[in-house]
Amino acid sequence: MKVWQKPGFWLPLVIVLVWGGAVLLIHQDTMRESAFVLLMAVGLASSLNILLGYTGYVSFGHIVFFGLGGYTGFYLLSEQGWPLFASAIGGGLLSAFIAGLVGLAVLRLRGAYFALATIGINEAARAFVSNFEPYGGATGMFVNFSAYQKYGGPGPALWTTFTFLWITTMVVLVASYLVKHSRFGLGLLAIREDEDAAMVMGVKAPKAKTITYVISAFFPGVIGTLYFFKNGNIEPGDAFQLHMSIEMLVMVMLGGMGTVMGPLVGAVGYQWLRGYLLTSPIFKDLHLAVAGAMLLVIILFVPAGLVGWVRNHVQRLQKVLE
Amino acid sequence: MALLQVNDIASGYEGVQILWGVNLKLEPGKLTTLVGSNGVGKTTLLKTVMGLMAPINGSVFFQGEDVTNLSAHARANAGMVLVPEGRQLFTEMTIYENLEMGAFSHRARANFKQNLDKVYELFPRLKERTRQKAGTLSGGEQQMVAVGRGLMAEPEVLMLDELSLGLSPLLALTLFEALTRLKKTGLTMLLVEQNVTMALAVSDYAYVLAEGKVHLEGPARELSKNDEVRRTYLGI
Amino acid sequence: MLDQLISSLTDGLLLGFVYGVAAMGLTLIWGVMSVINLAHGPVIAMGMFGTYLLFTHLGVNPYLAMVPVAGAGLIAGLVIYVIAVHRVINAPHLSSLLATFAVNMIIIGVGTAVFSTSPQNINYSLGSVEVGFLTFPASRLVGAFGAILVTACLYLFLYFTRAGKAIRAVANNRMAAELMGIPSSRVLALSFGLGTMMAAVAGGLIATFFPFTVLSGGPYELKSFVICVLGGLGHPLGALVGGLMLGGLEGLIPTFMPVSWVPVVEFGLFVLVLLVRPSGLFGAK
Amino acid sequence: MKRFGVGFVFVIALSFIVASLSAPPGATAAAKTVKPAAAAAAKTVTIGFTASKTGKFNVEATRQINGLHLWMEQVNGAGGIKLADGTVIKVADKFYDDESKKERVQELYTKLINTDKADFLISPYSSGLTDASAVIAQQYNRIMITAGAASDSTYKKGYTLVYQSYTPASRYLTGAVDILLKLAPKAKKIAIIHENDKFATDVVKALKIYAEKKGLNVALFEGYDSGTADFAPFINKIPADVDAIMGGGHFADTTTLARQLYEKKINTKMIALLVAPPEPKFAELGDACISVVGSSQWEPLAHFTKESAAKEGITWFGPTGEEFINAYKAKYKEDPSYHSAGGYVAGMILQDAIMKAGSTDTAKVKAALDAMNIMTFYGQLKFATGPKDHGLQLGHDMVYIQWQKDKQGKAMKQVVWPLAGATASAFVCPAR
Repeated sequence: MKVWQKPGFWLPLVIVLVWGGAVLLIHQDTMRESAFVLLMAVGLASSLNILLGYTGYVSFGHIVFFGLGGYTGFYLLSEQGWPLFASAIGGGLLSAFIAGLVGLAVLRLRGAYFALATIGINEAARAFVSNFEPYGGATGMFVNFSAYQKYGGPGPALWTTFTFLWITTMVVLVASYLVKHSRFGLGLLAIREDEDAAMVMGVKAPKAKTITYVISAFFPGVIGTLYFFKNGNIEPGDAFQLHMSIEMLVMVMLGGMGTVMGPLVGAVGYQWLRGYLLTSPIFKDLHLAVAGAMLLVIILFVPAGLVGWVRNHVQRLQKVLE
Repeated sequence: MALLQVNDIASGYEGVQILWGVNLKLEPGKLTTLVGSNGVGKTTLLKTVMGLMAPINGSVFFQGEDVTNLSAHARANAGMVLVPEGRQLFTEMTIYENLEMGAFSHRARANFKQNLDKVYELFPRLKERTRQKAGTLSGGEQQMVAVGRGLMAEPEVLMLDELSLGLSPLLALTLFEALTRLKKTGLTMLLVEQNVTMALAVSDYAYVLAEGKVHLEGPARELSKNDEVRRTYLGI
Repeated sequence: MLDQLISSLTDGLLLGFVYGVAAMGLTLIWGVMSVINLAHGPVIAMGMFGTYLLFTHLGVNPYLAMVPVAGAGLIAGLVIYVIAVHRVINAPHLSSLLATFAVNMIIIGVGTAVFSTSPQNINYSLGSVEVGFLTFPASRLVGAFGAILVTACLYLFLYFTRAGKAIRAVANNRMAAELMGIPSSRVLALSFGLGTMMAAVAGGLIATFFPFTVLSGGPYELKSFVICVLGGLGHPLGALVGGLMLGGLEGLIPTFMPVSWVPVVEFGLFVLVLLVRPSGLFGAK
Repeated sequence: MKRFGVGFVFVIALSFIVASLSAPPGATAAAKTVKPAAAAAAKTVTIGFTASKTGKFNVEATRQINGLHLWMEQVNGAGGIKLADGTVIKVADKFYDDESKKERVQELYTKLINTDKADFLISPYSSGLTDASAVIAQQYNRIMITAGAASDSTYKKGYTLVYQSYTPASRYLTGAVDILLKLAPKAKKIAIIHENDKFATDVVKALKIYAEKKGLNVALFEGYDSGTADFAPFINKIPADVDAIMGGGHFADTTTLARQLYEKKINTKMIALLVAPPEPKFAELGDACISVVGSSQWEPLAHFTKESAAKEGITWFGPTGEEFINAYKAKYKEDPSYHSAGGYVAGMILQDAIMKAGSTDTAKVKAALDAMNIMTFYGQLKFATGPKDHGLQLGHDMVYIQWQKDKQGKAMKQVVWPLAGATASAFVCPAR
């Protein structure tokens, strides 16, 4: 069967296609804003999953690529006057480049040591950017409002950004599926199960891990540029939030790591829950605590995540949910 | 009545069953040997008996009581003591502290002083270096600490997994001598050994494990004359 | 220049002792059960608020308040272990990391609901100490002494009590400990409790000289990571040394470059040490 | 199989669409203000904003909201704003807690505009949060009056609908240099320690230029992160013979800085800090607050009267200073600070513009704001209208206070600059 004939391939894709298309058709600002937040979460969680789910390496500071890419894209856009599309790709490429540089070194570390190193990299990057004058130092950068005129005023500019994000998210999902179902992906799974054994069997682990790291770093860079363009400004504190990084992990876990569908379900589920708790009169003050309790229950009792659980329990859906 | 009785134990790791119904009895005061080729499940059996692994099926009775559902440390407190394969010392702690940890259970603590003297008498070399870190000792000394630590627990039954593995013949001999001295004190022991000749020489009774089951059993002297055993394990 | 260097270094080192205590809790837990406790920061904040509440509402001297705060920290640790950690103790690292992070969210969430995220302050001054050209608040000196005291107590406990030795035995070889009749689960719970107790005490000490919010534990948690790696993960005394190193760096760096470069150097060094010597600068195993 | 799959997709996609409809901004929970038909004689306009009910801006933001609420109460109590065509406008508000964090501000303002149908916006407290919200206001074509947002940079981004009620940051501490030179004409060296955020950075950049122009040497110029609790590394870098220490940021961090300067027994002729000193709560520092100078947007003791307005030929609008203070004290049982006045004035600006425009239409109100030049108890209000700095406050000026001891030895603040409005003369920092 060709790739596009497999339900596991097109299911997540069509969902996002229909969803984003509907938002574009209905053309309503509030809905776009919410969909933007959700799609961004899906894109970030899915790109993290490419590393976490397929190689088992826990990157706690993955948000560093969102921050560095976002900063670079924003710089190209606001200081160098590049168009949005090119800036976003530029941001993504920088993230990928950095990942390639640090990847070879950092990916030698296993388990918790790797997790700690990624936290360190994120904090170091944040502190560095705060001191980096071309990127505006501690107070960051902004786009002059007139920049939106290029895209037909602020309204259309926001819609353009949304459309771009929508497409990016679909590309992430395709990449996620292709990595998982290639020979390359098989090697990654072997690394996840037992890295030493995989090396013995001939998997070139350092190279494979680094390539995966590069792929999973590219998309956050693109998404970062789009997000900060929408926001109109960028500051170190917003770009390198460790908390957001961990939220990405939670989304992947919630949906089921190592699946294509999992991060999609997890990201939407988590954001929806967070939104619900934030606005619910009962849980408003306790939203963080309630979310934490739910996360704990998932970790302790459903470690495979929602999609993983369904896959394990409903035979018929195994082919559909990848 | 047997001191330790293993009934129909089936056990294994995730997805791989190794033991398929093993029966075993240890008579009080006797030294019993378990013989079998590599990977047949000797260590798995000891781990299951000690409660480090949960059996798929079967039960373990100690002093007439069912201990199948007790944790390993509870079995140790009851007097079942295993000197594990690879010694498993507390490498960051001194020899003295290792022995002290051996006497962690309540019943062992009462006779700490006497037992310590006994161990030092059995292995005088340990007494000379009580403050040395266990991780810095030679292999033979480490094995002495391991056996000594097991004795500090005041065992009712002492199980020894691969006592002589990796030791020089001379050191192995020293340890086997220690075993015969312990046997004289009336201690019940279960020995798992790859040096079958030596093991059968000191044992009262022996079991041969093959394909996850007890293949042969009998008094050690008889088994050492058995043709199959001689061919397979004694290399004669 | 020299005056500045010395006074800056003094401040940094005094603070380093307290950093060390915070990191010691983290490193103890890691050493015994290979779990990185991401609820460490919120527990530090709980220590701050515990001291604050006892001082502000009951008028307890903040240093005396540390005794009940330590007790509460121990109990909190036991509870966290039993509920969140025990089930994932043998699972892959991701599970224990996320489980403790879930606890982090719960504590921060409840803390925010109760205290809001507004800054608080313990209004208790011991005045300033002047030695030659050096001037520093007395509370920092007391904090450093407190830190040394806590470290000494931990060492006496680990090396001279039965329970302490059991902790070291479990940390060293959990299976062997179990075989010797040591109830390893209970020892793990106790270690976790001690680790959070150290965090709570560190929080209490910090609260006597800095203002704080519910979220204030976060930076100290990050610093604790750095310290643990400098001193060698799993070595409590290494944590104190690492703490002093970090404090010293924080005193040293500003003498030569803008203060805002401190975190760049700190975390850069952290990643570098992880890569070159994951066992820590002094973690000669 | 295939058909089943197709249905499955649509069910899931549909549920996501529903999710994006109801997610983060939970539309269902929001109270809606229904706009009555245009022809009605009475109309309610909704003023939307976020408030830092928690977090580090809690102290300042609470005062600001108190001021705004007092204004609303007075307007509605007086029967609303009466327009020329007879329409009566009542004001209602809708606000959320932004937790002093920028990440939520944009989401909440989008929600205020689209879901809660806010007609006009007031900024959150602080330049950082305002900067984030201003983009949204401009993107959705809403007028925003900023309060507690002094940073100049916000008004240099090409916005046309954002109006500043505070004196811009660039004029915040320049007066302190004048005070210093008056107190100690031989002063040579100053040290600047500031929060690394938009507002404080804008303040100290202008301060540095001004100080150097006046012949002073800026011996130390360092920024600290917003959450900083330990200022020792900065204080240790202050040269021993410095004549003045200036800077700070917002209330929480600046208060800590002042305390640690005292604990470290730093000797200097003058300490001038941002935001915190004018707050009455600053007195809780005890001895550490004595002699600290602060710049204030407004002080109860400062006088702007109808007479002074007439003298300068500017129209007077709103209550007198006394009326405001009394009303505020009666409602909140505390003295108003300049943050309170700022919140109140933001409302007044909107009120005056709506009255002059005779409408609530965005374009008409904008025109009225562009043309505004009034005098109030808070001082003069006039906005820049050029393309480079539209909305920047031009009319208003700072006053400077210093904490001094009264006869009973109690700490109290006195206006010390400008000299014309001074209630006491400034003194040099005593030796510590």
